[in-house]
Amino acid sequence: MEYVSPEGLRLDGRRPMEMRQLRAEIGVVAKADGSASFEMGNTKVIAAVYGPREVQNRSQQMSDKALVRCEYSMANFSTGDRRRKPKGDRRSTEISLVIRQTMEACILTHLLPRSQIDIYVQVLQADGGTRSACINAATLALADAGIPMLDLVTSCSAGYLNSTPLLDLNYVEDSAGGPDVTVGILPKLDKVTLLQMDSKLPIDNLETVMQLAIEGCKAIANHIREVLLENTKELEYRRGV
Amino acid sequence: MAGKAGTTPTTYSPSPTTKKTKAPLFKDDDVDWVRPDGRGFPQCRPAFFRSGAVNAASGSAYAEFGNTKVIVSVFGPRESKKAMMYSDVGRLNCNVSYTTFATPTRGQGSDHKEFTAMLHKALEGAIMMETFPKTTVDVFALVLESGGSDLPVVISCASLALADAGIMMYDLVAAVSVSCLGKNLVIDPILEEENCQDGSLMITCMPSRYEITQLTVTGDWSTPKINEGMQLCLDACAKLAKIMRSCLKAATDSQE
Amino acid sequence: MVGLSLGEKHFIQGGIAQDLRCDGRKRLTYRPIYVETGIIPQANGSARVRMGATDVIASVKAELGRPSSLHPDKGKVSIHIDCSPTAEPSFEGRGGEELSSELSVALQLCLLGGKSGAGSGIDLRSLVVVEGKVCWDLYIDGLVVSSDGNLLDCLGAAIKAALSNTGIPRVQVTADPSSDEQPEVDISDEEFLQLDTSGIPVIVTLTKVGRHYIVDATGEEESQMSSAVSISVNRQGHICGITKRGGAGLDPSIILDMISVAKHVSEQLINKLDSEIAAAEAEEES
Amino acid sequence: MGFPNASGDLSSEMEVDAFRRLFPLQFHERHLAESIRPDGRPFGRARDTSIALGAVASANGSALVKIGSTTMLAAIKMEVMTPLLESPDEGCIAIDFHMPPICSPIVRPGRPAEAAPVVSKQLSDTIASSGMIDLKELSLVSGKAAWMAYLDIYCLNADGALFDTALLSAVAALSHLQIPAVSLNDDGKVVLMSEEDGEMVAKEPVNKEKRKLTLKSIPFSLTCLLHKNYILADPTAEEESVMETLVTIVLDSSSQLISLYKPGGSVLAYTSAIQDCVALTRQRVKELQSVLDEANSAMEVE
Repeated sequence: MEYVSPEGLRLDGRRPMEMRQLRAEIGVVAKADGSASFEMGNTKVIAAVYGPREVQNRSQQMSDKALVRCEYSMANFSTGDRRRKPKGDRRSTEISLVIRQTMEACILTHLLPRSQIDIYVQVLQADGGTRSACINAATLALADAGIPMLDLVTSCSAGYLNSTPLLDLNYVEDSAGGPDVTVGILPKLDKVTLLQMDSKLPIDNLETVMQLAIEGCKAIANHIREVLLENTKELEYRRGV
Repeated sequence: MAGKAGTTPTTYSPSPTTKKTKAPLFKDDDVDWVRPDGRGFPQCRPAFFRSGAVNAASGSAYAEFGNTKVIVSVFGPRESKKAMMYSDVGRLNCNVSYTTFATPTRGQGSDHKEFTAMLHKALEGAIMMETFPKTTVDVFALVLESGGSDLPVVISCASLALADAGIMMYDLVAAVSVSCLGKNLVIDPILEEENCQDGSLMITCMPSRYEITQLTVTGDWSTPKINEGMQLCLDACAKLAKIMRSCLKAATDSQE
Repeated sequence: MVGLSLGEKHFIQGGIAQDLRCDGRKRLTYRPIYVETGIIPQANGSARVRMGATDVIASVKAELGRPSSLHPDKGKVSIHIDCSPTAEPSFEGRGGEELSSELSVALQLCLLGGKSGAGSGIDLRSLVVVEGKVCWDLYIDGLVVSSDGNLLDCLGAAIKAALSNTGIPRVQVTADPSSDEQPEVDISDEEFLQLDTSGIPVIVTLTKVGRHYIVDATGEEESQMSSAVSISVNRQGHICGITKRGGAGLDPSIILDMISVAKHVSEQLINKLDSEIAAAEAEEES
Repeated sequence: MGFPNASGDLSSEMEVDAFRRLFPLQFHERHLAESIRPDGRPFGRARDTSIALGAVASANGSALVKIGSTTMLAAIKMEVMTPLLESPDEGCIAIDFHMPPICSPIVRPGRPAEAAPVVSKQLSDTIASSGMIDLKELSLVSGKAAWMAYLDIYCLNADGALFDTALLSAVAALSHLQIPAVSLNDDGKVVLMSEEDGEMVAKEPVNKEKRKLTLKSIPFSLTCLLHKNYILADPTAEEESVMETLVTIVLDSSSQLISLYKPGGSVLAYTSAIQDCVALTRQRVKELQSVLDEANSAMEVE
């Protein structure tokens, strides 16, 4: 199947290096300590952060740092075919773990000993790149909750189909069986914290695909920073400063 | 032979030969149709209760309304699960399950979550939870055979089992449902009637206190009809409670 | 969990007794309702409804299925609700299942009518393609994103909005339906049929706090309730379902009084909701 | 009540119930020394046994069996299946033993009792090895259709001797089983013949002759409890929990040994003890056979 037309357009009309439309909103769940929704094209996720708060299960308490937990769940209507998905299947356990490890690396957990931070991500619509969208939403929610972090973590995926590197794969491209590289970076420090890839990819191309994904991450970081800034300004305005 | 059961081929229960559509149970405006078991509309099936059916339990009861046969055991008050936090009032834990042969087609014999939740809600208002702090009372019901109005029978039977176990209650809980078929209200419907009902109303109440602990209504009801249905149920509940009370009395008399 | 001090509890109860609640509402006033439709493009219909900090999403998916042998002339509708842990940390893992199933059952009772389909808000007959052979199965999925009380009313409203937003593809029967074989059907991807949603009831939950009852209780108010009765009423003022929550017993006369209050409140709610849905639809189209 | 100062025998100082709960072993041993059991039975006697057939209207065959207060409900539902390739003219029986949470305080919802699968397996093995049922009788159309008999046994009240009661209820339900009359329709599917139009339909029922199973050699069992030199027949749950060594013996109606089962326990079962148990079982088989015959003839009278 042709994923990139001779004119250089992808199935959804994007160019190979083009990202889908980003939309982010802060404070979507009123009762959470921090929350955000993040959209990449048709992929839409919500993240809510509760904490830092008392550790629920005493035996997990750590005296030198905070406990970070994460749960990833998909809504029944999030995919094209309606399916009842049992909670805690392998895929969601794996993604929960990836998100938790990624976020844990950038939260300054040593500043919050004997406490617990819960990150809940809920996928409302899945159209490829849910992993990245979840990490981006979680970053925003953590920032909204005022949890100290080394830096924002942003994530983006890139693939390689029809011998063209493609940024931000959607579901159709993702399920084409080509390589799918998900990268998470700390943009200010310019460090990669997450790198996942499945399927085969010649080692020479990895560099370019990864670079593309990193560029994507940086673009997302800029967007997220703008959103946060705007949100802060709004808060400032409301306070009457 | 039975060892092969693990690799059981798919089975089906044979259906009746003639696929003729069954004559409808009643015709829309026909006021004088007869109920399949010959009862009058406001007439309940004869109710049979017996307490103390299971001797391993703290209290138990068996109820039989026509073909609906239910057995309920009560355990406790006993230690709550370890994971539970301290609570200065008691806990009520319910479970309703069906046998595999309870329904006309062979079922899985699994737990009935909806009924479990309903049973819990119907009973919690009647039990004096503060009399057994830190502990749990377990109410387990098994529907041996389903013949319609299963939930009301389970609830009434459970309250009898609670009384048999000596759990403090404000009053016995009696439950009755009515089905709306066309223009008629029929009380204590059987399975056939439930399958073609237009609406149903179930009341569980504490007759001596004249309080409703649980109420569910489905289908299209006008206000006067709700009034009528509720009154019908409340009257029947009062009668049912009398039968339940006499069953308890007989049990204590025989003990003495 | 709502952790309230004794003073806060008294404040809430006192306010309700004096017909002035914490957020300035009267006992029988709803919070503002925001409706957004068509938010899940993959579904046949979807809506998001917010009442204060309560935020729910409902989606409708239609699939072709076989009618049950008991009711060959009717389609099937099922409702399933999920509670996301984003709304409440205690919904993590399997923690939300109990509430999810309670809400699903209550919504089925209130919206789908009796077993024969009478009193159902959705005309099940309109879902049949070939009698006894092919019908539409509607799968209604709800998701609680954020919860601050009154989930049932909010979900009911979201389902009503999602159903008004639902387009069911027109179906052409190509093969001869008289034979015993399953007829072949051709699903159009251009023409859609709108569901008639005028008969779908709204759910009004009256929460009893002290001696009074209030509509649209917030989470804090719900923690003070002794019992709550959810009544679904359609446009004709007919009762389509009642469920009761909370343990305490109620006198039958109070229930009858609640029913009449609910009927009165439902009129305003239906009008308000209909205009919100219409506005949301208009916005989506523009 | 005074405070006991000697740690030895407290029985004279305590109420009977308290003694029974605190020192169950001593309580039972003192009974045994008097050659009587707490419920008043002599050692070798089993509890009263009753069988009620046809307790479940929605099943094809059913029985409610009580041994003492242990109560079990067995019911059979017949469904049609395509026979397995290796045995085209045989039906199948699937036996399942359930211990729902109502029957005993040790069972809780979602946490099934350990005993249930054990008894299930024992039952299937026993019924298979007894050769009681000829699976060929369950065949309808060779290679096309055969009966699958689902035999489900529910324990309603668990008070010892679970296997004995389960086996008896299974046997009783099988003897009560009425196989429905069926015929083949045009599609080769098996359909039920309803009573009223059975005459009018031209098709012959496929199983005209085979409406009841012939039970060849019926297995009966007795569980005995070995403690020191005593042999107690048909123990209650309390006796089972206090004294560990159980021996279950299954004999068929012609007193052939079908199976013998001794799950661990501290006391070694000597050959002589086993011999005694077999003798007790032999007596018991006669009793059970007559109880079953009575129940069956009572059904016929109706």
